[in-house]
Amino acid sequence: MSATGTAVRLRALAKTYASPVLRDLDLDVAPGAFVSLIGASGTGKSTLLRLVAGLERPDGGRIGLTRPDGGTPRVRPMFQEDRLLPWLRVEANVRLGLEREGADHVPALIDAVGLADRHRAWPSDLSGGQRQRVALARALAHRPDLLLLDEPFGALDALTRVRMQELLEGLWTSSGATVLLVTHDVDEALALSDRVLVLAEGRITRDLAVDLPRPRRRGDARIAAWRGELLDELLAHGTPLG
Amino acid sequence: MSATGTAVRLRALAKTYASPVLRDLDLDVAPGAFVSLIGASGTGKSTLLRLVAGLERPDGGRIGLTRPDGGTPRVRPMFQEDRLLPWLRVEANVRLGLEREGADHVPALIDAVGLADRHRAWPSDLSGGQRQRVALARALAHRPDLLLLDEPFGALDALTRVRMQELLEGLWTSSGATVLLVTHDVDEALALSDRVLVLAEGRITRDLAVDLPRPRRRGDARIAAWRGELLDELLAHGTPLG
Amino acid sequence: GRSSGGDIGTDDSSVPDALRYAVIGDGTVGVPAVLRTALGGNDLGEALGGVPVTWQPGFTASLPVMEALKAGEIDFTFATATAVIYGIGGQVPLVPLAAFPLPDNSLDILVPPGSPITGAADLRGKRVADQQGTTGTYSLIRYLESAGLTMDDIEYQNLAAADAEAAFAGGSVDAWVSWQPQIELAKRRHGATALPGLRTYDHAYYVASEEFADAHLDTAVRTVRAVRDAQRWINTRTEDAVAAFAADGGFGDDELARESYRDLVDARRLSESLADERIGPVSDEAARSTQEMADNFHTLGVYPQRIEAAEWLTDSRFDAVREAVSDALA
Amino acid sequence: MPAPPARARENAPRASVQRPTAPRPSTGPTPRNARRLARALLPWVVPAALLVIWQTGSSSGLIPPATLPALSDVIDAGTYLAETGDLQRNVLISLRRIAIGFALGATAGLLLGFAVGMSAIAEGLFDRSLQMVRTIPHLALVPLMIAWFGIGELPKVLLVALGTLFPVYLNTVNGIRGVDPRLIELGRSYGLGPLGVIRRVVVPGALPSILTGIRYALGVAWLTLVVAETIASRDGIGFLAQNAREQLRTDQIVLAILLYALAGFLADLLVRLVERFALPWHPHFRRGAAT
Amino acid sequence: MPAPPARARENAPRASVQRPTAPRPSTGPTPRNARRLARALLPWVVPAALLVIWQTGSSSGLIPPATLPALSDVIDAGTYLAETGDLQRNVLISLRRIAIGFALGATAGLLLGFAVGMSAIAEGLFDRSLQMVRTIPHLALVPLMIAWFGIGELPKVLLVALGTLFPVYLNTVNGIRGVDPRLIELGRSYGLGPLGVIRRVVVPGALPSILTGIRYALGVAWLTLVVAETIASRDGIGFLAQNAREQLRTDQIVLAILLYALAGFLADLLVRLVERFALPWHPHFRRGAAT
Ligand SMILES: Nc1ncnc2c1ncn2[C@@H]1O[C@H](COP(=O)(O)OP(=O)(O)OP(=O)(O)O)[C@@H](O)[C@H]1O
Ligand SMILES: Nc1ncnc2c1ncn2[C@@H]1O[C@H](COP(=O)(O)OP(=O)(O)OP(=O)(O)O)[C@@H](O)[C@H]1O
Ligand SMILES: [Mg+2]
Ligand SMILES: [Mg+2]
Repeated sequence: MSATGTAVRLRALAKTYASPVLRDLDLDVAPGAFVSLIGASGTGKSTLLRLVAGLERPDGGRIGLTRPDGGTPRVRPMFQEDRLLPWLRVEANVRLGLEREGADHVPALIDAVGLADRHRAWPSDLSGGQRQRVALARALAHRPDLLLLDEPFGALDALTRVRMQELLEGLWTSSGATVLLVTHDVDEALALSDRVLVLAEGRITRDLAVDLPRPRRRGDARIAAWRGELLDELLAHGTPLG
Repeated sequence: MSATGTAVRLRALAKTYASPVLRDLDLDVAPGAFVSLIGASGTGKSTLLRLVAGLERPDGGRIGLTRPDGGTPRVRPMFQEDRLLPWLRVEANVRLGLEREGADHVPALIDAVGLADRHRAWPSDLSGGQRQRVALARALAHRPDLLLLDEPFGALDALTRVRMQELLEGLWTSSGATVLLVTHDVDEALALSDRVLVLAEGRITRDLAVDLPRPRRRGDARIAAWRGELLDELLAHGTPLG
Repeated sequence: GRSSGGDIGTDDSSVPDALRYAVIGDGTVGVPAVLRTALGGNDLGEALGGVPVTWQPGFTASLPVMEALKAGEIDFTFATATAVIYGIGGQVPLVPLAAFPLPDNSLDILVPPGSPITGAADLRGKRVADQQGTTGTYSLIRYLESAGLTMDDIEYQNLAAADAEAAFAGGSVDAWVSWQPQIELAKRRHGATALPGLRTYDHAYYVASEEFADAHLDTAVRTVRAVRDAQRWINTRTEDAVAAFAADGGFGDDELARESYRDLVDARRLSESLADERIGPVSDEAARSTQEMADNFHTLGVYPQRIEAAEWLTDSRFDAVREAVSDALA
Repeated sequence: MPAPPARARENAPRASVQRPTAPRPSTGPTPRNARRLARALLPWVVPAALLVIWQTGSSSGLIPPATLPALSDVIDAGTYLAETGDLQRNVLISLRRIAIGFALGATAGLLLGFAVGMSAIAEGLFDRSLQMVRTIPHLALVPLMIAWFGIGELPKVLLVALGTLFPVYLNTVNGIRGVDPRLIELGRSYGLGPLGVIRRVVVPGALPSILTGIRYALGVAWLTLVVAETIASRDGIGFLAQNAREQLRTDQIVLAILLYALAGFLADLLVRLVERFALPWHPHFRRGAAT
Repeated sequence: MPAPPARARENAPRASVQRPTAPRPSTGPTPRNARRLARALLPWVVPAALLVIWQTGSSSGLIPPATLPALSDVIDAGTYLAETGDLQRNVLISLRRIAIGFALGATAGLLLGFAVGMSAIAEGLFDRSLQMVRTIPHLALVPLMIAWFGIGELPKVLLVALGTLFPVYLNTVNGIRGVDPRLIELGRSYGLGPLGVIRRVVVPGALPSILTGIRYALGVAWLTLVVAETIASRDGIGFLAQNAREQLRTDQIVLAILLYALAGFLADLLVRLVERFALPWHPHFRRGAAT
């Protein structure tokens, strides 16, 4: 893969809908880092991703995306819903936005997400997890410099999920892209990322560096400790249910 | 709650799309039981739920739903996607299908899923997890005799998820309804249900009775053992990724 | 068909509940205007001995009136010879009450100012507008004949009068045949020239529906007489008539329309201008001219069948009608 | 995720190296008001430009009156008709016919549209027949209408009804087919009866399309009225136009055309209001799109 | 979950006490073929019934020929015109006018529809003006069309184009507004340029609605043609109808009406074919709904 890690620099970022969602948020992500973002439902994780992707205008603050080589970074968000185009079959959905020449790897990718035998299916004929995997394949197919993933494995069973995590980790390692992953699974965050961020009350309230070698073992004692810490952090700010 | 548990009886159930999804599936669920269904992505969990809900015609076999008192059971599926009506606000979505008189508990339910302050919002203004909680509230509001839940907590963070599980368990206990829960989280299945079924190759390949008292502790040794067993069972049949 | 039905008006004539009188246009000028507002004491209701009259205006020409007649919605109307021919062919249950010749200068053929066309011979290869199947068509045929031409020698353009004016003004046609009062108005408005020698050959009719004529012949005939009297009044008291029509909105705010109308009445050039003195029961002459026209339409392919108009018009089953009309107008 | 802005104009640069702060223009009231004013005036640019070209063309003699009478002449014609009361009377009579005919036609179109959209049997029975009747021109029907329904108000109103039926019908069917079948399934599973499903799911989902049909039908009603008002009538603005045509009054013809355009404007305004009121959830009407 | 069946008829009992086996009727070929036959015949039930009522009514004298000529008379009229070659010639001439006018009008409608649907500025500039022009009846425009474009083919074709423009325009705008904005956002985020977004997202999403517009426009083209063919024409089936009316030839009037219905049927068939071909993913066309 030919991606170039992209640095993300957020300063005093603010976004308000009916009430403030993000306020004065600062964040720096190094090129090529794998950063996870966790937080209670409705705290603004998706909003943050949409702001970084340029899909929403901030009400204040600055967003800077810099590629070390000075080029324009290629950003690809994978949305929380699958957003498959109903009128394109699986393979055409994955190819979306790719030139014909740049799409040689698409069949292999469809195979990697386990849908080789369904590549001619219409999206409406797929199961929920299958749809999510098509969306994942589509995001990966673009070899982005900055990959924004919004709960990409939420509809997958435990085993398929592990396979998809391995796929993502492998592509990230070989490509050098920056990855920003929103997840509600603390273990997943700890297993995959260099840093885990906790979003609460409109800010990053915790920034945990996970300096473990890869591949990581689930049973690691440090992971268990961090797990407890992160859950406590989440608990401290309360869920929307009080 | 006034629900009456409903017995589910499936015999030689078969369903084929492009290729066979379910074949010769037999299942008996006792009235008032809480049964979880796990299985790899694309094995036919949603299809099974849709068949039980009468939304799909089987290609063979029989489906029997029996309420002990002889009445017609009230079945409510919660779909894998949220299926909120875009033209109804949160509260109206939850009230859908309820008579005005039978909807007194709706505000409390909206409060219980943590959306009291968003009850006038349009669905398109909600976060993914918020939408899922609206759909859950809607399914619960009907006090069904048979509740069919298709990955109802997939878009929720760990803490919100636990709250929602507690809500569901509480309502189930007080109502006596039968619950059929599809989940990809083995821990969730073990924490909530009386029985855990594994669906693979079109059949129930494992039927595990979880005879633990409630509320259950996460750390229980038996749970850990079952967990391993279930994951092995899943692994034995392979995921779609081989 | 109905046209071969029994004799008309031989049973005792009864008094109808009402008379439904069809009016072409909005009925603010001409005979209908006089009768409707009892100008100069010409009160149709009174002339009919108190029979109420339902005025049915808004027809665009006498052909659509035939449709209404066929549907049984109309009892009495003016009709051109063309309408009568088509009515016979279309098996419209009508009874010819009276006929009168059109003034032979009731048509004009216009050419734009400065046009090199000065007579029939110059029309060869030119675009000539006319509404197909009308009095104008027949006159145009005869006009061309006078220079040894046929319809094939010109570029014939079938256009309704209103559309023809737009085409004429826009230079899309080289000549335009139409009838009064529009053609005179257009002539003045565009400063156009009328070519000499165009004549009118046919007759016009007053007709009733078969059902009405048969049951209420007396009322039908009285209506014809009232029409004659009204036209008489217009022709003699032209200034009063035109002033009354204008007051009724007959010419809108169009001064030119009013003037040219008055001049046309004075010159007896309107379709009904001769309905005062020359009106009478359907004569052999009227039948012959109408038959000639029908034959011509057939020969030219304007109308697919040959209509035996003369035979139909002079059929003996209308004997009682002819007699009653001639008595009433005497 | 919330529904994002739908318009190409809002296509923000996707990944510029530095994306500057974009404070909403809600700081000062002046630029916002100016923008609002511009937005309100924009729709009038084209009509105003046409009127100016027209009048200057006429007064400079570039447009000969035979091609198009001067705007001032047309206004004079209107003033005259308004003073005599003819204009108002004719407009009211036409409006009455439109109202009755439209009510009949739209109701029939909706009922047929729902039947065909919801039931395959109704579709099999009626759709093809309606598609065939649809192409029959009103002008060609006039003689039959007279033969069947006489020359009173009935055939006029029926013609208008016939004209409005089809756009409402077609767009209702299209709208119903476009409703997400998963939402219909949801409604059914949640104990809504067939009527409940229609009321809570199908109608709201098909509404944008139905309103397009109604918007179009309101226009067609006027088109049909002109034909209908050639049936033995001496009132209505269709008659006005027809009569003007017979009397070769180009100024009145153009006046009638302007009146029709005005009717179109008002019909459009009405439907816009209804849309704003009935579709508060629709992304197009929520994002404050151009008025 | 996969998109479920969309139709009320498929509303299976939701929670019967015992739901019996429902083996698909795919066992024997006979019942399936019978069903297919029934489905193919269903659309002809209404037209056939009408024809039977008509002919028996005429021959028994219940329907007087003044109200409606006998079917056999109409067929005779058709045979006569076909033998002289008039019918074929007129139909061909009308078809040619339709083809050119429709191509012009539909293209303009699509272009304007996309401009207005995709850009708020274009909406502001054009939408109101178009909504106003839309209600101007063709009949009222005829004199102006003659004054501006003469009496040749041009005004006829332009009238047809004008008639077809608006339904295509309105339905295109409606279709574009109905496209899920999240999918447009997706297209943009995935590097499709404005044209790519239109081609891959907006066009397919708006297509069902656009096809409804085209379907309607194909009908309107015929309606307009009748008016257009009153302009100095001696050919075309509009002239045929007009001429028949003037000659009070009810048989030919009805013949023309039947020809229009046939045109409607063919236009409908065409659009159905296009729909089947262009919307393979659409739930309505996938579930084997009535042909
Ligand atoms: N378009 C909108 N209009 C109004 N409120 C909105 C809109 N979009 C999002 N919100 C609100 O902003 C908050 C943050 O939403 P966001 O989608 O970013 O949450 P999230 O962290 O992704 O939650 P989840 O884990 O449930 O997906 C929520 O309370 C949501 O209701
Ligand atoms: N309408 C359909 N047409 C064709 N194939 C279908 C259809 N619906 C489902 N399938 C296929 O049937 C299989 C079972 O689908 P189902 O949705 O039941 O899976 P699932 O167990 O719910 O998976 P997931 O966990 O991913 O939601 C899948 O392979 C799917 O692609
Ligand atoms: Mg989110
Ligand atoms: Mg599923």
